[in-house]
Amino acid sequence: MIQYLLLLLPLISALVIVLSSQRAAKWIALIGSTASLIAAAVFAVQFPHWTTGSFWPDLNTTPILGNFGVDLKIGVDSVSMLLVLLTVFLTPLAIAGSFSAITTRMREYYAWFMILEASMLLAFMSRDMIFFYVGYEFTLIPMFFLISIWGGPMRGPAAIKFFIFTFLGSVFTLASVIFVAVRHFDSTGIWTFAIADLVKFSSTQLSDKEQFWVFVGLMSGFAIKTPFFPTHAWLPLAHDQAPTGGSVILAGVLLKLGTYGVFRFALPMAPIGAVECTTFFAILGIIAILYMSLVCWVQTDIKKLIAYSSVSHMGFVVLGLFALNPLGLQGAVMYMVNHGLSTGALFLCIGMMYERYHTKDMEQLGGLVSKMPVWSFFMIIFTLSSVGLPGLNGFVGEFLCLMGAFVAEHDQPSGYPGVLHPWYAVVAVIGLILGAMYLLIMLGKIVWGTLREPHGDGGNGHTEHAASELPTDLNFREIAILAPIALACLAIGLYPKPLLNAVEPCVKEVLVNYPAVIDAYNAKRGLVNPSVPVKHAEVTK
Amino acid sequence: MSSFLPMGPKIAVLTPEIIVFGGSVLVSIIGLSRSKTLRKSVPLLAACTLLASLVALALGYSYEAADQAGVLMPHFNKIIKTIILVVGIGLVAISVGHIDRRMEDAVARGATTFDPMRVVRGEFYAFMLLSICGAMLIPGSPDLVWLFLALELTSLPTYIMVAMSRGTRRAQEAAVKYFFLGAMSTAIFLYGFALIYGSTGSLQLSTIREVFASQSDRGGIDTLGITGVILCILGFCYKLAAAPMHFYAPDVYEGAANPVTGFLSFIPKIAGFSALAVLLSTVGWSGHAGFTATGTVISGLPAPILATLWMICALTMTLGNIGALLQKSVKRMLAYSSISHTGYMVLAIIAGPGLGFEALLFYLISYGVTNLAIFGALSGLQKRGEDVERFEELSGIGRRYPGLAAWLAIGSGSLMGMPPLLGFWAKLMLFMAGIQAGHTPLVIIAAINSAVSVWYYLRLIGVPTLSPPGTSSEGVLKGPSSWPRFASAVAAVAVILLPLFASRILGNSAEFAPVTPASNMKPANTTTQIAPTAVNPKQAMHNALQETSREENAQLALHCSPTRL
Amino acid sequence: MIQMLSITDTHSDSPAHAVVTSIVNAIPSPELSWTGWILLLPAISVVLTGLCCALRVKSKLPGWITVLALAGSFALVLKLYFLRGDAGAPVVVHLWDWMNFRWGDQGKWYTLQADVSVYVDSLTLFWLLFVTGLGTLIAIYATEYMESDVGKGYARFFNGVSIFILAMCTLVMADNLLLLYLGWEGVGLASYLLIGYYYKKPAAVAAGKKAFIVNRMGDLGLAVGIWLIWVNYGTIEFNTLFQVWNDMERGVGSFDKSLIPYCLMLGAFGKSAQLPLYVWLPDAMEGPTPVSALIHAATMVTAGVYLIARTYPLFALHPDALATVAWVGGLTAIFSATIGMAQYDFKRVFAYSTISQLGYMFMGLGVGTTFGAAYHTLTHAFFKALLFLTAGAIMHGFAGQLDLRKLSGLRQVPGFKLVSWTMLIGCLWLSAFPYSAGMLSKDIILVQALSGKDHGFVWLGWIGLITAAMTAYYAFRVWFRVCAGPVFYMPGEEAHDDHDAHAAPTSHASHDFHPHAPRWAMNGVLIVIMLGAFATGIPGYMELRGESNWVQVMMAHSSALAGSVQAHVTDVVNFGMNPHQLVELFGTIASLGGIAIAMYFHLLQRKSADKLRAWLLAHNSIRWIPVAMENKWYVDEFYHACIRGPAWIAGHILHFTDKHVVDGLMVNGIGRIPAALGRLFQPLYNGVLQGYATTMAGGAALVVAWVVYRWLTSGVVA
Amino acid sequence: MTHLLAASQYGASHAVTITLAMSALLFTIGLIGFLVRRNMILMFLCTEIMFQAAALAFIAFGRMRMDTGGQIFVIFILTIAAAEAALALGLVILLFRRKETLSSEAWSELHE
Repeated sequence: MIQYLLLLLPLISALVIVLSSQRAAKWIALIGSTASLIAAAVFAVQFPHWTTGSFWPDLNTTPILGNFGVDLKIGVDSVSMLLVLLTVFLTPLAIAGSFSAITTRMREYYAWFMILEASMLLAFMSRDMIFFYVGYEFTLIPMFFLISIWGGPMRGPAAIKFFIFTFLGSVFTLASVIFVAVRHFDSTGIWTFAIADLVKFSSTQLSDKEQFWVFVGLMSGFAIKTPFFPTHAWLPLAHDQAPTGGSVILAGVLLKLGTYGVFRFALPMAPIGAVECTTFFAILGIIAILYMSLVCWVQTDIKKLIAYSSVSHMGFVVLGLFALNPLGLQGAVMYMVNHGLSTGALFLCIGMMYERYHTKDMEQLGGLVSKMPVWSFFMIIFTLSSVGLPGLNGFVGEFLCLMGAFVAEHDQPSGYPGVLHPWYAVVAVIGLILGAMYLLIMLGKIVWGTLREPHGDGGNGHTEHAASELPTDLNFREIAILAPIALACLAIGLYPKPLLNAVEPCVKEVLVNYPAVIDAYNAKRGLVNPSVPVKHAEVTK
Repeated sequence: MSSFLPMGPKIAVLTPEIIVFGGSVLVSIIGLSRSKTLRKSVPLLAACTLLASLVALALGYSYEAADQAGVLMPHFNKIIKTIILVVGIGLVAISVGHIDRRMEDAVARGATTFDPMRVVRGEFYAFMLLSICGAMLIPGSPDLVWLFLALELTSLPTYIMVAMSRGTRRAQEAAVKYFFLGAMSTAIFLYGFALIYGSTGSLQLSTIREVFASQSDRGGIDTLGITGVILCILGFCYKLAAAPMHFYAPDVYEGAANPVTGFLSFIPKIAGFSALAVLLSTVGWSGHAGFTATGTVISGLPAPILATLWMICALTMTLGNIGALLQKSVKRMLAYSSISHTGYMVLAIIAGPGLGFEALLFYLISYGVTNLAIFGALSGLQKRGEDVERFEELSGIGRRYPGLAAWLAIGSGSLMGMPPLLGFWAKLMLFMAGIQAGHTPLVIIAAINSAVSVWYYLRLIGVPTLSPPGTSSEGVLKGPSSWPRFASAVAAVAVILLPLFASRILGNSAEFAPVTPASNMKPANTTTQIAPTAVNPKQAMHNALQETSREENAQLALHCSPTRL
Repeated sequence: MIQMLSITDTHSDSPAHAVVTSIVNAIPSPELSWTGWILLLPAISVVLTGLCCALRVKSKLPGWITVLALAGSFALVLKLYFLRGDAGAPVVVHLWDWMNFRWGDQGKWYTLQADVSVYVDSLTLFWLLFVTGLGTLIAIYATEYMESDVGKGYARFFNGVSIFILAMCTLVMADNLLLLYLGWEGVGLASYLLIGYYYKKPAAVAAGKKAFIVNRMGDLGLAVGIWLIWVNYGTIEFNTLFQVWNDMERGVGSFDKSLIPYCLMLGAFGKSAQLPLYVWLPDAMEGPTPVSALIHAATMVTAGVYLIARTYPLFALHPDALATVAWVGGLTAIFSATIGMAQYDFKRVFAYSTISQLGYMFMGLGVGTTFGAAYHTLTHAFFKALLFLTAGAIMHGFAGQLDLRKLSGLRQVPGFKLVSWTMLIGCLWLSAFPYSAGMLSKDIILVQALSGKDHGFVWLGWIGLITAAMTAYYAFRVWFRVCAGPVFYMPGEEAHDDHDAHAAPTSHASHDFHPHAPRWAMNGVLIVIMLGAFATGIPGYMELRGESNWVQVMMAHSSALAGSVQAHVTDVVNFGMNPHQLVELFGTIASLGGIAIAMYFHLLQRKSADKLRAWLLAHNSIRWIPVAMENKWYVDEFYHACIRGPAWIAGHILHFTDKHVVDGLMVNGIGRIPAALGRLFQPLYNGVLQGYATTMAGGAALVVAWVVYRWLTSGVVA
Repeated sequence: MTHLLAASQYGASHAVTITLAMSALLFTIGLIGFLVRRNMILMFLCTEIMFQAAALAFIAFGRMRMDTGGQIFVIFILTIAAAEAALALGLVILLFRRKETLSSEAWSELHE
């Protein structure tokens, strides 16, 4: 029952917030989200399948469109569990990070935040495609309001672009899911939207062409959500304009919905389609890494810089996913979690800075370490994590993603052939330099150097206002927000083993059809895997 | 073949309509009363009439009687009537206080004195009930005459309602356009009826179907019949507000008062869809050269009709959506949105009985309820006794009336298909039906369209809640009656909660297949009652299809599929 | 003569196979798990100094915490050394699992095994000894050096030092390449933080950034190398790697396995500041001087040498790769020596000398004497640390003055006698003064080079000898200028007192300026290191006398041995002499000659140096030489123009593209299509009844026409 | 005129064919009249013509099929036409009162 409790707690808190007073709202939200965190922790402790890749619990269903197999099935495997934990971990922190930033319409803000949490949890915990979609899609609504009520000066266009863009992609995802379900019904006579059934059916029964289009359809939603290279246009604007809490959740969790979708649906459902598109998407990933790094370089707005860097980092995830081997996929999942932590934390840091100076312009700000050493400390830690410094969490995912891509060749003796070429990784690895470049330049401008602050009376009197409310350096609440993330970063960086072990069986599950499919595909291209007898390749073709 | 259907079952089947008709007479008489209390009770009476009719329908509707009365699709018939009645109650509720609002406002300003004889409440509700009665009659029509009369009964009162809904020139202009173009469309489908009659030699729909079936056996329905059906479809498009007959809709919806617009965007539409379903059930969705998608034979409508509907579907969705993008008037925007939703529903019609009809009904429920939420909220507002129409008049009203803004937002969310609201499930089923029928391209067009529609629905969400209050929204106040707002709230809650009961609303999809009246097929006493069974009938049908060979399959489709399985 | 366990030369058929047998399998030794404390102590120090930082401790506590921790580590290293001796078998101590997972049951290739485990063999121990030892000494030195920052950056400084020692120990103790990579980037981080210690100086911030980024470029090579190794050998653990490294029956992947050493050497060149990635090291002198001594002279920059020594078996398979290493080393040596001769900032002179000396080490590795390279690393560590520490003492005393033209005759300034004389020792060692440790270690390399037969190694030997002369010149240019001659000094800008930067700028006139003489901690450390520098000569003498020495033995019992070639020192090379004689003669000439020239120009006739410069500048045909040398051959500018510039421009172009093409044209453009279509149809809704009727009828007609068309073309009759 | 050809397939007499042609002609006249006339009364009469064209077709087909259904339908058509006429005249009078014109073009306030 704990899983339902986990879903209901945020909703209940949202309801309580709506009925409560403006002043109590934030505390209720904090309590509610902390309660979710505790519930999730209990859930995680109870969860028996950390190393087996199975789903749990398996039995509870609440039919909604029973005739059509749409059931509210809640269950997690270890990857979902990790993302659930990421969500419940970041939400209270994002809420606490909004305490001083949000001063208007507080009830609405925190109510939407809790609804957002519930929606994300539903997406991660649902074992039914339609309910995944419900959660996946509904996140738009709270986020729309978060951006368009509490966002920056361009909030309106930002929110609308974010909404329409993501909506446009996901209708195709939905259409693909329905297509698979319909085909499942046609051939078995049973309506179901259960992920496991559809994945099994789709990966084995659909024709090559159908798989291709199913894959394209699924990816069109996930690619926009992630976002992949040419479909990222909504992201810088949305991140930039969103309030701090919104940015944190947007970067920390919502982007992962896209990659989670690829991992959980697109790859397992349509292996043949995926293999056909692998090169394309891997190139997109590489372009994202390099292109966005260069774009980051010339940003002057620090929040935009981090936003663009998200796209660049998601490029690594994409590359890892399309390496189609355990290394890459492990890396991708690790990267999802780690990017959520480090980028979320960076947005929190920037928010704290913004509350003090009311600018995000790196030309106006600089040398903050002399005024805010604690803040700078956290900023440096999270930046280094983003840079991918070994020993911090970012490295684990990044290295594995790239390594996965490097070893994704047709003749690998690892049992998992790929369709890429080492050059992909070698080109992408330049992203490590560029990443270090723009992030360190950012640090050099904003943290190090001589102190530069915006001119005292910046017109709107915000500065004095802020000065009276907030101390120069971080206060206890803010440290308490950032410290857990920093600890998590360090812990994952130094001891990623449990996470790797937990992800590994799921990765194998996702890849179960791939070696044969890839061998067949490569054989078609004239590349034979020496570890597989030729016969095998022919049979699978 | 001449068939004299027994009157008994017919009347039994028609009890709900008779109640509504009686109610309309009663309402029009009471509306003339000099007693203010009695006059004020007219909407309540109208609602009670509809409620009584609903009770009669729920308790008294028997599939057996419907069969004997020549109803082609008894289950479909029942559900359509239920939807009409339930939404009808809501439509009555949102129009409470609206018709006389102008005068009351004038009285309050001291511009005039109250004159009971100028009150139009009675007729208005009588017309409303009449139109509802007409719409209820359509899905059960056994023959073309009935269909024609029922369609006219649905339309004629609406022309008057538009004209009397507001005292403005715009309303009268709307009425004129609506009426004249309506007359033209009536002529078109009437001519279509004539051609069908010419092709089949019968007005009985069941006979027509048999003749068409035997024509198909001989190589195809003849040109006369096909042309007739296409003309009918085009004529019905007017009722649906489907392209290319949708041009009147924005003007008429804009000209009519808010509750009437709500009425217009639902009752004629459901009437049109019922008529279309009834008409198309004569040509049938099975046994024609259909689509072969992925190796499975999926039969569909005859190719020309399919082509017509395909075009109508694609055009309607697209024209509706792109039109709505540019609007400054909420009502005009909703008119275009209503057009685009028609397009989606045509997709369900194309998909045919079974899943398609289930999707159609679900969509109609969803659309009706959502419409109530939106038009209820709009009707609950006024600006100096006038309707609230433009977006800027709504801007920032969420600060003052958070409830109304919320109902509007929920309604918009449902219309755009945002999960987990009702509209999403409707669209989900629609897409399922479309894909299952092999119309993936149409589904993709629909998907793109629903993404495009987000833009203008977001405005309806955003303007009341996010925009700052402007000068135009200053004078916007709550309307005199709280019933529209109450109806809107109930509808909005239903939009959220109905999905939880979705599987219980519709029953089994297989029941939507058109039924050949028992009197024609077999002795009445052997007709079995449809009852929900443990086994999924769809699955049973599927299994049956799997086991039979291709030829048997075709035969089965020809002769058996119209019957219930 | 030299005792090697397995002596092979490059002519034998498969040197690799012959050598592989000599690398003893490491034994898992859980009983040695206390070696983990070598890592743990600096880690504790990191945490404690971090806490001091957070609590704003206003005493020297963090300094002493660090010293204690490092001394503890050093003690443990010594214990380990005495426990296993010079020639003990390698051991592996597993500490905890790190990036470690498997997806199949077949072992290699089906796992990625990268644990936090310690691989201890002689090579590791060798490095550990001087890393922790010098680390401790320099930390003691720094407790005094940094005292003006107590309560401000003091804790931060020692935090950085602790991070560095932790990372460096991780690097040399790693049992797999990935952990090595962790240490590798960790020392880069420490370097970044410490170079940027004076964060208010833009130059320091920029230098830190540059160091990190240029190192990253090298790291890419290391990363790709790791992947290639995994692809080809299925493992990245040294122990298993050494067992399978001769598994040559299949090459996997598109990239040839011969690329492995090139990738690794790229990493090494980055970290050890070799061509073309040396540019960060001179700038790194912006950091506090103890940092320069510890990180940028003695230890971190030798990580590249360590990496190649550690993966020497892989290099030994590819003689061309080794030759590349040798040539890059030799060219770097002479190239940076030319720059070093023309710098006025004596810390930078030492920086270029570091690059140059590192070049010798790589030359040693390349020509096949890992012993020579390792031994030179050791001697260099001491004498260069000594030089930097004396430079630091001078900076400390003269408010950050570094310009050798503004200091003179310090050996007569009270309190700076010891500094001057220890600096002299350092300079002598650096100049390879006959029979100094510096000469002994350098000669081993040069002898090996001169006796080489392939790849033009003989030329390399001559380049080394020329470089030695230049080295002697610039080393003594500094000493004669700064320590000898008449007493004269001008204070600097007080570089490390940055926290009062916005107080009145310190413009001490020279007359009221009182040099700040080093006290016991600094002097004591200088003496100890000087003694150490003397002691590092011992193995060299033993070598000279043909005895087995401990450096030699330690190298021989580690991976660095593999493929290492024995010099045929008796062959006649040039001038009828064998390499030994050649090096002895010309090395002595070079060293003494260099010193003599320096003495002439910078002690006896200081004006003539300026005259010479003026003369050179006056002639257009040759003026480019001093200009280019003083401007470091414009390499930074070249990189700026050819790499950073284009990338920066590309960034702007792409940003523009992103804003206006991807977002503006594609996304917004597509977004405008529906509305534009809507506008297209708008005239149809003109509000006129007839218009609507016509459109409807026409539309109906069109639909019917389309149906008829479909009907006719499809051939399907209903 | 495909339906005329179709009708001849059923062996319809010349009289029926001519009636059908008449009906089609009437419908076309009605439609064209509806589209080109601006006077609302005339426009309404044109719709009546279209209705009657349909009625004529019903009668012709009834004759062809020897079925009385067509004639029955015509009665209903006439009834509905009468009802529509009542409605139309009411509306037209309403509008005329407002603007003193019968032109449909006077009523184009509602448009995009």
